[in-house]
Amino acid sequence: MTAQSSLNTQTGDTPLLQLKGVSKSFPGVKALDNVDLDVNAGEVHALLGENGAGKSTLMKVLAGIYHPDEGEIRIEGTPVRMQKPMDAKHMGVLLIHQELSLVPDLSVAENVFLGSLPKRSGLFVNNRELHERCGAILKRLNCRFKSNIPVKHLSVANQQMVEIARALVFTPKVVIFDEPTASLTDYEKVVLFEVIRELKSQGTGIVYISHRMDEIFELSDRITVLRDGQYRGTFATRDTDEEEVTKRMIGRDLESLAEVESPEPGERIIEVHQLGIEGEFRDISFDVHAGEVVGMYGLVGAGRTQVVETLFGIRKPERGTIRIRDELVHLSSPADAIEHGLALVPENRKEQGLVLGMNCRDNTSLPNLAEYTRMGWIDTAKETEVFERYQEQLQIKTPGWYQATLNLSGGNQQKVVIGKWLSTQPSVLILDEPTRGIDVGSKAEIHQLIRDLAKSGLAVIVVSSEMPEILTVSDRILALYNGTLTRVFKRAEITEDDLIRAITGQSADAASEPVASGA
Amino acid sequence: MKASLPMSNSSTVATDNRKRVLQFLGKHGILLAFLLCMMIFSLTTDRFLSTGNLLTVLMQVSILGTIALGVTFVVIGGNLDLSVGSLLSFATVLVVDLHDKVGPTQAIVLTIVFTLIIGAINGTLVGYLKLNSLIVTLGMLSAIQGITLIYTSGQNVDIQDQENTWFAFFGREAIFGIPVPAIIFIGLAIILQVVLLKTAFGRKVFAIGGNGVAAAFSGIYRNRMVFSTYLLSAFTTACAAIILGSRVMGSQNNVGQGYELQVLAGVILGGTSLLGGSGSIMRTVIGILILGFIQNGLLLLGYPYYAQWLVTWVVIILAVWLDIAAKRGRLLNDF
Amino acid sequence: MHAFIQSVKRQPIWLFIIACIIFFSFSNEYFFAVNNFQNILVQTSTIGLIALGMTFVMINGNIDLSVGSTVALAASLAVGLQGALGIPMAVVIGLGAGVLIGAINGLIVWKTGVDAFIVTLGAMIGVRGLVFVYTEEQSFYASNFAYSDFGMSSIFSLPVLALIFIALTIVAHILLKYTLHGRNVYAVGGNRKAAIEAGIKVGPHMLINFMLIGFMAALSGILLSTQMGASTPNLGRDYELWTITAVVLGGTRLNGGAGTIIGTLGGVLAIGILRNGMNLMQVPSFYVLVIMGSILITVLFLDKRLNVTASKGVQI
Amino acid sequence: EDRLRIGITQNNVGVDSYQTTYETAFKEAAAQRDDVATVVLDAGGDVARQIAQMQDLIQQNVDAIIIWPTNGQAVVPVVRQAHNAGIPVVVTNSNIAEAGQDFIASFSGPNNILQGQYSAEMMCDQLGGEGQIVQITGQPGYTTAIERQKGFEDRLAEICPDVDLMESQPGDWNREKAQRVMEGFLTKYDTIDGVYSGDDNMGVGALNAAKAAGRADEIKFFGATNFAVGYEAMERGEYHGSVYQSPAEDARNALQTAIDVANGEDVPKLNYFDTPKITQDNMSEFEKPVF
Ligand SMILES: Nc1ncnc2c1ncn2[C@@H]1O[C@H](COP(=O)(O)OP(=O)(O)OP(=O)(O)O)[C@@H](O)[C@H]1O
Ligand SMILES: Nc1ncnc2c1ncn2[C@@H]1O[C@H](COP(=O)(O)OP(=O)(O)OP(=O)(O)O)[C@@H](O)[C@H]1O
Ligand SMILES: O[C@@H]1[C@@H](O)[C@H](O)OC[C@H]1O
Ligand SMILES: [Mg+2]
Ligand SMILES: [Mg+2]
Repeated sequence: MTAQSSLNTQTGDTPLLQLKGVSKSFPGVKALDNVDLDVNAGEVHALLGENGAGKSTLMKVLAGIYHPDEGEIRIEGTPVRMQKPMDAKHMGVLLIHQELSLVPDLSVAENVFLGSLPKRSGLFVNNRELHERCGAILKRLNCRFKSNIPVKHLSVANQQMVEIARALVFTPKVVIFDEPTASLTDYEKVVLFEVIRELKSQGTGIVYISHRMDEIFELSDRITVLRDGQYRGTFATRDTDEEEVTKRMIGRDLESLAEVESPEPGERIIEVHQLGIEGEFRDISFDVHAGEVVGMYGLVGAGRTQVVETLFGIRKPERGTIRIRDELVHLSSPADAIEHGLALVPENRKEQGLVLGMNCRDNTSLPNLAEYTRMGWIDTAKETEVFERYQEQLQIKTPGWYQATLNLSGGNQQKVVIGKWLSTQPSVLILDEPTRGIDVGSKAEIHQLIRDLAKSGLAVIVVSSEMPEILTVSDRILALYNGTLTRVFKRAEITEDDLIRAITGQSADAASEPVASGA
Repeated sequence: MKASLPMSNSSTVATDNRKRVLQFLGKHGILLAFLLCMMIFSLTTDRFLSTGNLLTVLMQVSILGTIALGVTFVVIGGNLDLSVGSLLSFATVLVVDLHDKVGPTQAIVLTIVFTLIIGAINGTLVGYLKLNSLIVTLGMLSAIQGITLIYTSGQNVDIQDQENTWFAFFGREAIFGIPVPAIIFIGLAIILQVVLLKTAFGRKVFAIGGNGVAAAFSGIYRNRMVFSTYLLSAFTTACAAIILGSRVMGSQNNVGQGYELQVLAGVILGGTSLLGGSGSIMRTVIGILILGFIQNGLLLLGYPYYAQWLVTWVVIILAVWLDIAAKRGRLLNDF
Repeated sequence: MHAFIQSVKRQPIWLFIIACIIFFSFSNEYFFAVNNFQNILVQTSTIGLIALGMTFVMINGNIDLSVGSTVALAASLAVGLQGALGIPMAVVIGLGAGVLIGAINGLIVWKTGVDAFIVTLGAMIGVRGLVFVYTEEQSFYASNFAYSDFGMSSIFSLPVLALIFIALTIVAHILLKYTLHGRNVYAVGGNRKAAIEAGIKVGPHMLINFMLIGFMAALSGILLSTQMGASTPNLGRDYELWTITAVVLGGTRLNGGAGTIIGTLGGVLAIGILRNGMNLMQVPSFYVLVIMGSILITVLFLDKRLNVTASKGVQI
Repeated sequence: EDRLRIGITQNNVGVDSYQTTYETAFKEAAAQRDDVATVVLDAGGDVARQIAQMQDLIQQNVDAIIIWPTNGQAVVPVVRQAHNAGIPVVVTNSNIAEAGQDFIASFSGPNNILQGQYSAEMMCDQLGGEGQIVQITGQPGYTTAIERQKGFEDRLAEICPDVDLMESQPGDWNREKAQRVMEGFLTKYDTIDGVYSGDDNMGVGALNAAKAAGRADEIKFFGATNFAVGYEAMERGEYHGSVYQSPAEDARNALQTAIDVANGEDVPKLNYFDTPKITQDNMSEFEKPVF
């Protein structure tokens, strides 16, 4: 590999990497339709497209995980055929996954050097060299954890950094980042960008996939847009703007969110008083009224998920009370919570949101099967009808209700989860990171949807790590830091500075690495 | 590194056809295997296709098959039940022993109750305490065998007056020429297939097996569901025991030894995934029938009884392989 | 102290062993004796050797149910062929057969993608059939007592079988803990997809582990046959169950990715000591079955309690 | 104290009533003797476990060991080991292989070869010298099963060359298994005149199958080790011959032999106890078996 990479000082006219006319179909879906892409040495090439546009598929073709049905891949002008992931690696193409692909029980160093551990006398692992080299890489990435701890003890953000560290083990010709920042905090994002710029300066070609426009415009040299699996053009970043690429991407102008009106404070639906679980969070008190959106903002690890999971009966509170419509409730299970009109769109759609092997329709009816049951039998016609209603409302892209959710793109999966919970007709809707990994178009739709739902009388709680999102949708914002509620903002009184201070424990520089919670 | 050209259209078509063939085989392979198996045997031995023989086989597999129905639910729910063999011994000994002590009706009721209690222990350990089902039911396999032996102090049990008990109905009689065991087996199969496909209970079993966490987040009581699947497998095992007890009119303490693996073999053959979340009663029935016919056919052909083991080996792997290959769209893995 | 607590938490089996030793020592005069401990070692060596291989296979995220049948196959070949081919050649063929069965299992798992549980369940049934075909249901015995003398012999007053078991335990420990192959055992078991994408040759890697356990099962069968000077077609029934039990008691995760040889040693010793102690105390065999079953479940339960991984308060 | 300590490792208690009754009788007999203490173990049918139990008994240095072999060949070395450790070994119920005979003090039990021969004689007799028969054998690899089969087949060929043994399949000492095997035979063969089963437990299974097929009347059933169910079937005229073998006698015989051996007395190498033929004609001379 290293021998090959010395060749990469070819002339600028042959792109480092070239895809021509690549197509790839899955049963019922043409994920890629005659797509072109080229990446030059020393360039950051951004790939943009809605959920399900085919970005990940394209990258998987490039990394040898999928075989294209048609089309050609050239590396430095030579056509190549990638049979398996290793071939791609040998040819200098490295994919940093959208989904983490780490071995939880192995150490950081072992994960970074997975598949290429340094050897001693042919048979043994050279631990010393392993940790020395890994330590150096971690230092370059400004990571503060040690190389010998199991990755399962790291926060998700740090796990993402481990994934990224792999890019620095070799000097690959092309590195593909598939939504690397989805679970990074701002701090790590800055470090990541430095690394990308460094790779770039060494002549590495970078493919960068993200739904965050600001990042794309900050980082990239060129932008290629995909839409419904089709190539929609490549633009020099400095010659275009957000509006234009968005239009290319979603085929229309993005409507800006209707101005949020201050809500008529409706009935108080849910009231939480001094809620706490030792070691997780404490003294959480707030309420949500009908017609209101309450945002919960904080750094990853602040404990927001734990709070909403407690509201939903998943965790048992040790202290404090929950009242729904002024009635004291003890929620001992999600079923209880559903009974009381709550709904939770969970943080992790694949693990908590969907039975991936099940089709869209059956997933949708899961939380209130009783509704569809007549004398013990499930009324499938009604199920289909309900799913199709939400498919229409949420614009879920799928060939039909019978499609296994496994085969949907991340964004569409998320929509199925939202539809599933809306179908229970809740009075309190909780959404934990509702737009993680969702394209700008859909994101705007979801924001609009949240506002509309509130307007129609729902009490909505939104957990998010993205400030623009929280600012867009919330009427009030709860700032959490380290398991405590530090401040409650009314929409009118928010300033970004105050918000940041509140979520970092008063001072912005205290944004320290949250301590590992797992195991 | 091989340089390559864009794939030509014809090769794409070929791949497509191969995929379609594979998918067809994956979907209907088990039925084809079944028919093939029937064909081979009926061509090679003239006895095979006689009504008498077919009914005999149906009766012989009914015990194994009835257990397999319940176990299919357990497996779709994402767990295993290796204790059914011991449980079959337990229940058979119990029903036979109680028959003479308290009369057939009471014996049947008590047997079902006690068997369900053991099923409830399995269900509690796996469902509520969330212990690994393989190990739990392995431990239970041993413990139940011990309990059975303690109960009988190791003696065989027999029904004294075999000629004049209506208990003979379950294992020895026939309705319109069809043996009652077969009727029980097929009847239960139909009911349970409907339960699995058409009711909320069945849907929830698929959900907990497919993704237990997501099911729980959707308000399904995962613990309770797992618990119920073990109750169900205990129930079908009790039914099998009643057939067995009636058929033999007696029981040894180890009658059920080894049944757990044959049951599992049948369930797997039917294409139920051991990972949970998919499977079907209908296919389990076919899986069990294939096992029964292999055994019967080879015996008729005069092969030693252990020849069926070799055939079973090949058949299980081929069946599951086809199933997977169809989903993958390719015969072989490539890592 | 903290480290101690941590290691107890990770392997509660050693606490259990200590408790058993104390209990049996006080309740039976024959238990606490050098001779008896040697017996225990010899007795556990059979399951123990297979368990060493099983540890690799299970950390690897697979399982092997066919080991019991392999035990019988290797023993039958080694004893049955020695009249015609001589002891060394017969033993080599026995071991070779074990490796071959392992290779077949491994290849099928690798190439077809069928789950190891199913592949080896099939092999468990099929290889037993093979044994019956080969032996025609007969037991074989070694006419040459030299063969069984080996199984009963001692070096430096330590039984040879115990020594072989200890030596191989050490080798397995080093192999798993310090070598590249060992590290990849964890990687493949912890996240197979990640391992594939990192370029680890997962298929061949798993194949090697299946061959390893095939070898260990065959070796175990052959050593058992040297103890008996004979082989029987039913040899090794249920061994897969007790081996898996031992490995799991030793803290190896059933889904793969975690486990140690030291833990496995603890697991097999625990079972061996229990059986031996109950023999000495003459616990009636019916009760032994109940006790073994209950202990298995209890240890699993304790292990779960000690190593709570779920976060606090989760009640679903 | 100076009580004799005698250890026993049994084959598989609980697998059928014979073995269970044996154990009970053994314990009872031992309890009546205040000069002996016993260590009673059971191998659960597993050779390896039996070897371990032998080793544990040797370790406890008992005065004599009784072994009910799980397998006649595989226990020879460990018997030798006991012998070399100076502990006399008595084999009970089912003998061990030729190679081990030098290391045992005595075999106490039935003569299983002879039993097989008896059954062949009864079969030959009642079929009138010709017919087509099938055989259901005991657990494969188990000496009793092998010996009975051998005794039966050899003797049958000798005295009844016109009786055709069409097929043998094992029934594993298990009634349900035997019933299934018989169902297969019944489908396969239009004419079956006789069935020989390795014991009555299996024999009754065969009878069940024949009755269900409505063919019991044309078939003669022979077994060995007369179980209570076999005795009853014989009373009803459905079962035709067996070998009377008392587990209690088996157990007492073994214990007495072991005590004698431990006391240094001379005992015959083959200490058979009597196992007479039992048929419908002479059954009144026998008490109904308790197991
Ligand atoms: N294995 C598969 N089987 C069937 N369809 C698939 C499969 N993988 C992807 N698809 C479909 O292919 C299309 C492209 O999916 P892909 O994951 O490439 O989208 P994406 O652009 O990465 O979206 P996102 O931004 O949500 O990650 C989607 O319609 C998806 O449903
Ligand atoms: N490294 C990790 N590995 C596995 N699970 C983790 C890890 N870190 C956190 N979790 C779990 O993920 C969930 C979310 O925890 P997180 O640390 O993200 O806190 P949070 O404040 O709820 O998150 P967010 O701010 O993203 O909503 C919790 O259930 C937590 O136990
Ligand atoms: O029934 C069998 C009996 O005949 C034999 O003598 O001992 C073993 C028993 O299982
Ligand atoms: Mg994607
Ligand atoms: Mg969270």
